[in-house]
Amino acid sequence: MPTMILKRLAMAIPSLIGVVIVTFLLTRALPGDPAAYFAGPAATPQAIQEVRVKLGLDRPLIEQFGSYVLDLVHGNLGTSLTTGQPVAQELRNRLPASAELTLLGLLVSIVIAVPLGILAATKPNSLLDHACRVVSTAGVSLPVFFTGLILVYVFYYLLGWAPAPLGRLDVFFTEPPHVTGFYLIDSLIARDPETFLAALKQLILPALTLAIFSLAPIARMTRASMLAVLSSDFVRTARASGLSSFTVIITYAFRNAMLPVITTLGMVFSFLLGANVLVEKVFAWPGIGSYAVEALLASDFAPVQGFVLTMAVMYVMLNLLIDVLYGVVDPRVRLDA
Amino acid sequence: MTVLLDVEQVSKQFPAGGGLGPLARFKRRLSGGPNLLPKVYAVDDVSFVINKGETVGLVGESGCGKSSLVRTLTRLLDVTGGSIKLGDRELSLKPSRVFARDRDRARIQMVFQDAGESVNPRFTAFDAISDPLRRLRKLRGKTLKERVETVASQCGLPLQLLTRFPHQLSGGQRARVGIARAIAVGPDLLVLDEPTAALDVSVQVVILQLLQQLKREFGMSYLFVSHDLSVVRLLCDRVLVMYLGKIVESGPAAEVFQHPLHPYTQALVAAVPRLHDDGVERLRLSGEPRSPIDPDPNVCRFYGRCPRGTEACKTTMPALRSFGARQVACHFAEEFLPQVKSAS
Amino acid sequence: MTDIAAAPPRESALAALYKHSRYIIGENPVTGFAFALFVLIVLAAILGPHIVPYDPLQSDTTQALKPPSAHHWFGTDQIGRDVFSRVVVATRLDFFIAVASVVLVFLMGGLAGVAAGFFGGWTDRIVGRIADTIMAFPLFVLAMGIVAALGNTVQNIIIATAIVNFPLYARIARSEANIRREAGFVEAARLSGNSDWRILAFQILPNVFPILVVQMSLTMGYAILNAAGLSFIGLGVRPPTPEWGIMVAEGAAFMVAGEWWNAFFPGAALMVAVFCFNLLGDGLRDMVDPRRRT
Amino acid sequence: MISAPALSVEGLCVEFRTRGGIVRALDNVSFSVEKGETIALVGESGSGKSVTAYAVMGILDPAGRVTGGRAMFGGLDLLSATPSQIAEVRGRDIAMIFQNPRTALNPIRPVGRQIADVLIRHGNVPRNKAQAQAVEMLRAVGITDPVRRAKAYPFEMSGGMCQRVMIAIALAAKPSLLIADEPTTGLDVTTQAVIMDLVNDLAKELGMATIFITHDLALAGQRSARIVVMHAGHVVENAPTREIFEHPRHPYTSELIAATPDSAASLDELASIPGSLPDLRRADLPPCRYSERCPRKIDVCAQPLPQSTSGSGHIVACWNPLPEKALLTPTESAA
Repeated sequence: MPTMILKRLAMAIPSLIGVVIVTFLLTRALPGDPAAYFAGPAATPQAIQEVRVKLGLDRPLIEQFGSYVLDLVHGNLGTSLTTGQPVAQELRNRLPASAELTLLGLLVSIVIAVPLGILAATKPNSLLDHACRVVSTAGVSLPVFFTGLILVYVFYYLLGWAPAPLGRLDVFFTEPPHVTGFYLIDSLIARDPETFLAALKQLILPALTLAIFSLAPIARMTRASMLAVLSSDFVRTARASGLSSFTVIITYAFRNAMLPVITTLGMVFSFLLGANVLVEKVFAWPGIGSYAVEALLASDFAPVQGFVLTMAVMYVMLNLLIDVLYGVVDPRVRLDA
Repeated sequence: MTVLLDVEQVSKQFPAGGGLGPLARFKRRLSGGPNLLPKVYAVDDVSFVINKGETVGLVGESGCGKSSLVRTLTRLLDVTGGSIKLGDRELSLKPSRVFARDRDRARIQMVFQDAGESVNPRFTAFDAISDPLRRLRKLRGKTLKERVETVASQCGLPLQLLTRFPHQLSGGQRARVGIARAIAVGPDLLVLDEPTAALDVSVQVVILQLLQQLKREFGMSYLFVSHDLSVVRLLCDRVLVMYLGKIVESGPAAEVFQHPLHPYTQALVAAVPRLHDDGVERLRLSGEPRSPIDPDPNVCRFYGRCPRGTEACKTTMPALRSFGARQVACHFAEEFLPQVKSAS
Repeated sequence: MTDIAAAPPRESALAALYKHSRYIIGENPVTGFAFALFVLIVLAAILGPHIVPYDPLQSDTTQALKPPSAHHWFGTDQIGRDVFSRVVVATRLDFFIAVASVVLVFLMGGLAGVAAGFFGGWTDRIVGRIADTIMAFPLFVLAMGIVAALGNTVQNIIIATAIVNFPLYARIARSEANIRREAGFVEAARLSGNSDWRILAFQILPNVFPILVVQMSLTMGYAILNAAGLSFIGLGVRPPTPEWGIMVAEGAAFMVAGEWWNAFFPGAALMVAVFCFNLLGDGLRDMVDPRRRT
Repeated sequence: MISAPALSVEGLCVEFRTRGGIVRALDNVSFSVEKGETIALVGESGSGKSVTAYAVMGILDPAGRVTGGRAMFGGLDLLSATPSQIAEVRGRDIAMIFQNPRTALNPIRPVGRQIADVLIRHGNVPRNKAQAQAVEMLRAVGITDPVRRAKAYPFEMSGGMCQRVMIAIALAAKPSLLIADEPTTGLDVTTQAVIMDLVNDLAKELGMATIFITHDLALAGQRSARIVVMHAGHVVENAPTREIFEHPRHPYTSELIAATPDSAASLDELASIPGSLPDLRRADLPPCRYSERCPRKIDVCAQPLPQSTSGSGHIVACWNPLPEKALLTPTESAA
């Protein structure tokens, strides 16, 4: 098992190198001149040139890349021109907000999608089966930000059940003492049910938006792979051996059907991390997504670089986790490595 | 009997286990091990001859290297070593990648086992049969259409089926398309890779009789690959028996099946279910075949499963020795010889 | 199981496809409905600007933020422009973005994947390395980065969508080509004197193409969502050009205050279009390969 | 002492709804197997031999429906039994082994555990002892080093070994009836011989009735006491093995014997059966589905098929069968 993890890690390194290079090139090509922006609107060309030298933007690209990598190694992601704060610090503060939202959204969608997929596959052409198909096709077609807006309009504006889409916590509540940065967990640790409930109410709509968006691919893949496995030879043998239907469907069929579902999770994560940016804008969520969008609009390349890098590293680590999970479930992968 | 195909010490090796990654190879070199990658010896020093107009059977179980040998003979794969001479032309010189354009390409053709899978699903029967004629004989238009129709009817394929796709044809009809395509360009040698294995008994008979009739009509030579001994007995003049990449026995088909000399052939012949079972105690093979990866060159490949395995078999690889028209690779072949002399 | 030996009556290739597709549409009304919707969208894209009641760009502050009425079926936006006209006219731009990105990604990812799958060796390793690097980024984040770097013109949105989908197409095309590389009919083609390139072009591609077509229709849906998402965060199409994403973005602020129609109708149009492409994709998949029914 | 047969199938009819119409796969199929007896269901592809087994075991593909007949197993009619009744019988009293052993086993579960699952479910073996007993089962089917092999996965084993595991799974609960659906078709002929010996020995040891389904007439003849020949969903002939080879009475059976390569000295002697399997979706299927290809067809063949049984239990469904003890056609007598 450990050799497999080492091997997967070794394979992740080239991707990470690729990520660093691409983020560097991308942000260097940002339109607009950061030096001019930093020097202020009334600055003389001479002052702008001074700032450019200070920022080291005049040196050849390779040298800039060298110093960029050096900073990276020291965990220094540069400072944001708009907020003046070190990017690494801001990302660390805001990451829990995005992570809590994304993970809750994913949890909700898995809890709904996987059983739906299994039931739809075990009862073909039943009402449930058609429901699963409609939900998965509709879910994929719903633009994330549009779903968010509709949910806000209906549950906040019309029914008033949900709180105003203005950030992570209602104005009346104070942030729970920082342990993990996840309000739900921190408030539980602090045994503060009111804050927990308040944070949960704020989380429901954005998490639901993300869940609806990621529900579709998971349900669709679970149903498809369950259908394929249920018609396979070894399930027929299991049925012919008179094993209980639970054993046949869950222990035999679902465990095999889980493999393609786990690989789909990689793709779903990628969608989720992307959709996160949009949902944060709709719900004014103080996560790293909205942080990056503001920086992008101001052509402030340091935060954008930091954001894209963090997202990519997180995504590569998640893929690594998925590969390891795959190895746990499927001995063929574990024994080949 | 003039020799059509002369196969001389042909061997074919594949990297084992999909080949080691660069990292593993580097580690191997660090630890002083040989830089050689582990190899599967699919075909190991095989020599035989096919005469003009002869039908030679190639028999062996899965994993014995039959299809690798056949793919090197038909130049779909390159040989690792040895020579393949067609008439006076040495075929192994030109790499298989470019052999498709070679002027002798048409002289060796092949009929595949699963005719359904060996015809492009988007090709009609007409496209499948005309493709070699277009490429190798440069036929176009009317002459092409006529040639395709004559070959189709020679193979017993009704002309109205020519516009059908493979999934719209029955097993037997697809087999006929595969045969028509192979003989369209008039090859000297036709290699048949288990052409009737996927067919029902009733259809198999028809296809086998068609093959025999085509051979008589066009004077082709056949290399008939099969794991079904009773079919080989009916169709072939001579038979080669392969085991783990080597030829262990060869000779006239009737004689080899009547009085097999090599223990493996004996087990093979004994294992074939007979209609009128004479109830004689059957020889059973135990254990699993040896690994084809980097096999020890001086140990007999059959050692370990052979009922007669002795010290000699473990030290020296038995060479393929000739006894009249028969050949066998076993130290103890003589034991069965007197019986063969008195019987024939 | 029983495989029916007698072959059905003689049919030409086209008749078979027509009968097969009529059967699929017949048996699966949803695909029929999606196909009708698709035709409607194409018509809106072509005829849009000529049949629209109002000029989508002409503003009239006196009529600002009117709810849907007889005059303005979809109401008016914050500077009095007719929402219905803008939604219909926007179809052309969004449809163009979808089709262009899909064609581009097919040419880049699809062909590169087929070559990699068929030839293996170096081509396979290069294409694989490129795909891995792109796959290291979450899709939307990379699209954001590319459009921000190259500037948010329509052309860049298309390029970004194509690059982001490159790994998906390369992977599918590579695996479909790879399993066919050793297929019997490829060996037969070699025996018949076809060079590798001819086999790739005339034998492998025609078999892989339908599978990619299914993926292309699903990606059209994704491309529109992606473009709309970029517009929503201000990186997509610049106002005032009518495009569903930007219209929803502009209408979002008013939605919370109760003027829902401004953002609702472009959003709904967006959903219907993507819904139609996805259903069509499923229908095509049934036609192409009934076994892979999802 | 005429003891009740292990299984008696009477008038079994099965239909499949397909895109091209209703396929009447089985039409009035009847046969029975005595305790401890081994019979063979022989037929070409499309003859319905596997469909018969799947219908009896209740694992027909969803598009299939049993539209008539009974399958009496002990006192229970399997075709009309309740799911819970069938659940008790399947895998405990009736077991089945299949073709392509490697795909017929769970790829991500150690083989020992798969045997243990059946032992726990049917053999009322406590969970902690199941693994040990599974190892014993592996030893009983002739797998060397069973303790290590029990932890192995199907992809690490050869086709022959996977088939032994499947036999171990089937016999875990000591069933009284074993159905073997083309168990050795994909295997090498040497492995096939060893596996068939194993199945015969275990059947004798457990006094188990066995239904052996195959397309290979010679293999059927060598391994079973009685042969049931099927064609296009009909049982055309059912007789003891020696009887059926020496005096085949149904034209299809005699043609099938004459077409088997082993029966002829040269290729020209092999008989070829004209025509092909009729399309089972046709509404106008003649009562005798072989009549369109049958050289012995006479007018009365248009009438519904008779079921005549001669002395030594030789059943044939044909209006114009070959005479009982008549001189055989030249080819048979020479073999």
